[in-house]
Amino acid sequence: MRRLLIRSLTVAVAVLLGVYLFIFGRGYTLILDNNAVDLGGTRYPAPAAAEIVVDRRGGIEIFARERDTISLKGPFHRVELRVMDRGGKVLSTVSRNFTLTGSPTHELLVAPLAAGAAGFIREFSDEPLLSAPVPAGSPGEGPVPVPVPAGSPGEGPVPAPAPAGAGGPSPGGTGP
Amino acid sequence: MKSSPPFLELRNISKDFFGNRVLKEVSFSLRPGEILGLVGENGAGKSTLMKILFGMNVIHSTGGYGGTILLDGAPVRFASPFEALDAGIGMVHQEFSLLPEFTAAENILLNRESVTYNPLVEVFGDRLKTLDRPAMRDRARKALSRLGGPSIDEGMRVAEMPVGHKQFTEIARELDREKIRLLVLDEPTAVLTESEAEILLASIRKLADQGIAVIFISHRLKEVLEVADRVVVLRDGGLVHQAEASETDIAVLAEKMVGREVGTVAVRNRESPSTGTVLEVENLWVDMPGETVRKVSFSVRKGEIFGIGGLAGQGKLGIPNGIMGLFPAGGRVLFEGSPVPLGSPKKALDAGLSFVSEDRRGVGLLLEEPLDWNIVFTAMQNQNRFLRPLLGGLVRWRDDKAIAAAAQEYVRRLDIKCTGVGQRAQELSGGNQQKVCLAKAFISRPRLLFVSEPTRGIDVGAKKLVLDTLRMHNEEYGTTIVMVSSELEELKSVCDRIAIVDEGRVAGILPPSARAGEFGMLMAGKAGKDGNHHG
Amino acid sequence: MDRIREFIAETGWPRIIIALFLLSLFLATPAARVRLDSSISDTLIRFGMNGVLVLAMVPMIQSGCGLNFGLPLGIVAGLLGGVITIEIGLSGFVAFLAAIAFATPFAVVFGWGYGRLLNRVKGSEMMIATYVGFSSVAFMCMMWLLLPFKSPNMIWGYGGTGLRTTISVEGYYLWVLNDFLALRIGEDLRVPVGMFLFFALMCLLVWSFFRTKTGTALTAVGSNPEYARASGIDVDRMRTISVILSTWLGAVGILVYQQSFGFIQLYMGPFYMAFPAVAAILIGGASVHKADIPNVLVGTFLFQGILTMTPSVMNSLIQTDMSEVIRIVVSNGMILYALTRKTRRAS
Amino acid sequence: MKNPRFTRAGAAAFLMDNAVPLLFVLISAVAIPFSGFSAVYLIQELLVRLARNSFLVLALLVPIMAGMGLNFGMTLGAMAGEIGLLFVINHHITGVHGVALAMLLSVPLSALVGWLTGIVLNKAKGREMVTSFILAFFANGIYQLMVLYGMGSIIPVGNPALVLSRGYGIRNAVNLVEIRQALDNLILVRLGPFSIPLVTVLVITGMCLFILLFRRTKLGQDMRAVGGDMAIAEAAGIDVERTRTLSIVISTVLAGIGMIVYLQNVGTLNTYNSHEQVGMFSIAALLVGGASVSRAGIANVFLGVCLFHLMFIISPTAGKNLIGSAMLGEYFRVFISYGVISVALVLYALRRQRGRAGASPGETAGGGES
Repeated sequence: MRRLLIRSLTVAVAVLLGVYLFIFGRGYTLILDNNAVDLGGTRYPAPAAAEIVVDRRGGIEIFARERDTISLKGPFHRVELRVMDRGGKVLSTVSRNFTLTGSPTHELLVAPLAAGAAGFIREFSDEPLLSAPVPAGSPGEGPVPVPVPAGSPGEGPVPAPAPAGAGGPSPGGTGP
Repeated sequence: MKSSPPFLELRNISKDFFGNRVLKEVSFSLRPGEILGLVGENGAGKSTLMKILFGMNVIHSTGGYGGTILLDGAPVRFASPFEALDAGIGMVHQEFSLLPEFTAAENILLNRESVTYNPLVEVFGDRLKTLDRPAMRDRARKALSRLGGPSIDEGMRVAEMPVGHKQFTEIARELDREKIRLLVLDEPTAVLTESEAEILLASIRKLADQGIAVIFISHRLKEVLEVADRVVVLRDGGLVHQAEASETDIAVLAEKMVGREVGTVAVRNRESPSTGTVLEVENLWVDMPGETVRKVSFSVRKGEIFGIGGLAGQGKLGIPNGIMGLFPAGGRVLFEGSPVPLGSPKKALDAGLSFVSEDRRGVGLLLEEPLDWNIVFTAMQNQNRFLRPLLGGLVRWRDDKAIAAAAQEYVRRLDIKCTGVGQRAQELSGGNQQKVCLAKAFISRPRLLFVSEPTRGIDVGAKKLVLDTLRMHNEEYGTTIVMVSSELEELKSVCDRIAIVDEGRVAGILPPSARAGEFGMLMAGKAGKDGNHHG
Repeated sequence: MDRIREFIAETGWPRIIIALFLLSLFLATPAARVRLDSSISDTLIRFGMNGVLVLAMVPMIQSGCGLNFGLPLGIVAGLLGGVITIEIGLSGFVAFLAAIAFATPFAVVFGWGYGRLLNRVKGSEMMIATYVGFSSVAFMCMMWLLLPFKSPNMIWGYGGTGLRTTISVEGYYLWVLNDFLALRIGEDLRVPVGMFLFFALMCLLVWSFFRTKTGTALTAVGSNPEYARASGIDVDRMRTISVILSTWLGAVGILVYQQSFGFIQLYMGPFYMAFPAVAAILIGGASVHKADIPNVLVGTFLFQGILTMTPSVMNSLIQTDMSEVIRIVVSNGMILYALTRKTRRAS
Repeated sequence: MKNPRFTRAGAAAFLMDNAVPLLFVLISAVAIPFSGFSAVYLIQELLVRLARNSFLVLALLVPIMAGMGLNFGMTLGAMAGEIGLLFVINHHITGVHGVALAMLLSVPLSALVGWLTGIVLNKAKGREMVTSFILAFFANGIYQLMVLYGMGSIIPVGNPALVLSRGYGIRNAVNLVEIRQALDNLILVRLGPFSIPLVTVLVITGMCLFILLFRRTKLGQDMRAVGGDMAIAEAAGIDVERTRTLSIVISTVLAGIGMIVYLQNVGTLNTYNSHEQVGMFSIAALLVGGASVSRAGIANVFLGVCLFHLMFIISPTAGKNLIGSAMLGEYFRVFISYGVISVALVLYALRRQRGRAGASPGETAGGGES
């Protein structure tokens, strides 16, 4: 009985750990957008320049009509926005907490944030602008994998040609 | 303690395998600390009795047994050997069941290791408990010292041990159980030297003094009388003799062990042919596992049927297997005056010898091939018969017609029951398979034929047919036959002379008319006789 | 009902399923708008070109050496025969025969050594055979680079050393068997009669070998080595003979394959070639220790049939080319089934 | 019992038992000067390889203990690990969280396939190796069916970076940039010219400790007994089949985790052949370390990984500098990988044969005189 309890507890802990990792390990791309936006009928103008600090990690300077991206991990974050003029003089500072869930890509709208309005975070779904954060140099995609018999462990091309049967005039069926 | 009442009682134990009665109303009892010598030929029912006592699966799967076993007055019926073990009954088998790579301690405590708790157990179960090696060594040491005997290092790997130590380790394994009250020892001295055997017997006495009852199974009657308090003799599944060891002697036991009531056995009675020696065997040794031949010499006369008997495991089967080149062998074998090279079946066959193996299914037959193949194969391969030339003799093909015809001939002569010569050998009954083996030997027209256990595992009617066939072949064609069998009556009914093999040597050669007691004495182990009766 | 059950028990579920699958593929050709005649034609050609390779399984299985996973060794011998022929520059039917002739000594020597090795590792033949095959292919990879071949049709053009990975046999022995007496029925149905004749000849050769004294002894060795030994047979010698024969058939098999395929594939080409052949004979009803010519014919037809039909039919039915995966699952599943089946001769 | 030629016989036995590692040391000693690599480079490379591969090789030890030989079925565990990684990549779980989650997910999956493998292998006693070898191929087919056809069509895949352009099926090569070396770089210790991935090293050390402790458990002892003689173990009341299955389950689970350790270091997942290569190279490495099919220890693992990968690093350049062909070096190492497994298998089979032959006849005859 005790053992059953401990076992169930272990499974529960494993599941909870999984959930924790799933939520707090999740990576998000946050697009910092310093454009004027209409939000709930109000138009927020873009500040001339701003410095954004997310989770106390280095500041990013962003001018009006500019965009930038940063990578974040987990759902809970804090943003500090220093609104500046063209000369770089800090006019005001805003700090806000925000939460990320759902889509892996979100937008942080600088204009409403500078104005202290809510709703400065929204899911990003503008396909044409940024299709997906494709990692640089995503390797090619052959439609059908060619089973390669042997090669170096995990790096370098395999010296050998693919086994017979891949694309020959009359494949002999020679794979395993 | 020996005056205390019996704790184990076997009442009217009976057992039959498929209508074949192997145990008939056997009853005896055992007191704590008593040593019971259990004596009997192969097939007398000793091992079946022990299997019943241990609740082995073979017994249950063949319809259980009759009678009752009472333990402390209450009837018990063990469903598995593990229940018997739990009840305090332990058994040491003839073959070692030790893991060579394990130490003595690890073997003694196999699957009963001392363990200590660790937290992983809560998640992964008891098997994740840590072994408590010091405690294991202690327990092993205690079990070994309980037995007395040589001092065995419990940390030594079994592979490095001399054979005697292995036997002690094996027994100590049973002694580790706290509850052990009965120990069954099956031929425990078979692998030991004489001095080692002495020590073991002393240890057994020591165990008995601690209140552990022992059933001591051995064919060495002298040892049995030396160590046992009481002796029980089984013959043909029945208890034929029970006596205090002090009130009986070897001769009586030997007589009881092999003796048959007069009149049941038709002894062969004819003038032994004396036309000179055809086979001479000198100092033969054969390394056949379980049937080691140590040093055997005998000679066979032309035209006779020479019998070789003895208990299982004593080496009688090794003799034909060694001469026919199936197992490593040495010594000198002369056939018709010229030496037969050992170690090559081909050369033995070419010399005119032939062999019907005791291992019918393993060596004797091509189970998955048709009958006719089985019969002619040896002759075809060694005598180039049943072949027909093709392409002007460039290739020789099997002559399927001639093969079928020859096989048909033997099917008729030996009365082999089959659907046709194309039938697969595995589909035949045991008796008919044996006849196929005989046909295979006959067809190559041997001048000397070894027949090993020709009636093993076949029913009574077929037995007679097989023996008649052998006798007929001997008389009609003058083929010399050497017949090896565990069944003494069978040998007596067919042979002109019978050699008894014991512990890898010929203990003596007797005429078939000799008294049962004389045969018994020859089988009764080294100590049972005064000297070799070389023939 | 009992007879059906008996039939199923005798044939084995996997083979029935595979046969039904193939049948349904043929039946589905109209629905898939695949031409039946060209499908049959393809199946026949592939049946012919792979048949001898599958036949190479028979001697070793029959002598108890198990499934010949070491087939690549024979193939390597065949490849040597092929490249030597091209190096010399023979062409036509003569070239094909010459290739076999050149391959033979290699096959015999390789087979002899391989047989000797297998005799010393009885009981673990299959695993070791697999790795002997792999190692020999890997070793030959180095040899193809180092051997002093000169023919410009075979070596890397631009200053490279060694032989190319694929060498065309066009102008040497391309289609010498396929075109011999080839039968044209209608537009797309071609029957490579010459190749079938050659395959039949090989089958006949093996069949008659098993009728000789030696062949009989070999079968007995596979059926029960102890029986054979007690009958005066030199078991190891018989096993070695069977391995040599299997290796030689492997060499001939790859040459038949090449003359139809059109290319010699060197380097890692032969690496996995044993597996389809093993799978084919098992599908044909052979077990790990019993095989005969009908097993070869049925198995090759069923297996090659599936390999031919799945890409075309399945592709047009579900717009997905799953042939590769089906091939892997079917062939390895079949081998797995054979390995895990309880053998009667439990040792 | 004293052998007068004990020392010479002992030396010969030592040479025989360690022939493979000694041969590798020799090859490397000859080839290193020709490769032209500096010692610092080679050592750093070896450190990387050790961190990358050791865990996988360790996964092979448990079935060897249980007498089941080289577990070619570890490929199945590697596939489970890959599926864990695909899940993590699909959901953008990054960094060490991602690595941990992939491991966590791989465990039930590999336990399941390991259990199935155990059942299959129990049906093929005596030929576990060839069966697990074929099983790995078979499982690869099932894996392809699932990953190449099932994912993106039946199993939803949200991350477009994973999916082939045709709309379903996972790409041949998946970039693991989001978790790349997350474990290695968690704490990177610099030691002179070398950098050491401390966390990975700790994970591997923990694994070694586990193996050592496991050997001392009841289950470990049972596995040794089953590996020694199944019949004796059965007679002693050990559940042989269950014990064998458990050994495969443990091996498969470890292989799954090991695959993740491996891939987070490599940084790219070759969806359809990473696992196959990994099985082959792990087994070869273990054997190069002097292990046999029936006996292997932790020392064999590390020695093997070092020697085998040393040869892998140097052979192409050495081949190029020696004969002018890098290809030759590449083929040489492929040949060596297969060759070493062949040799180990042959040696094992020979030993098994000798064991079966039993006592020599001379001994028996001598025994007869006593």
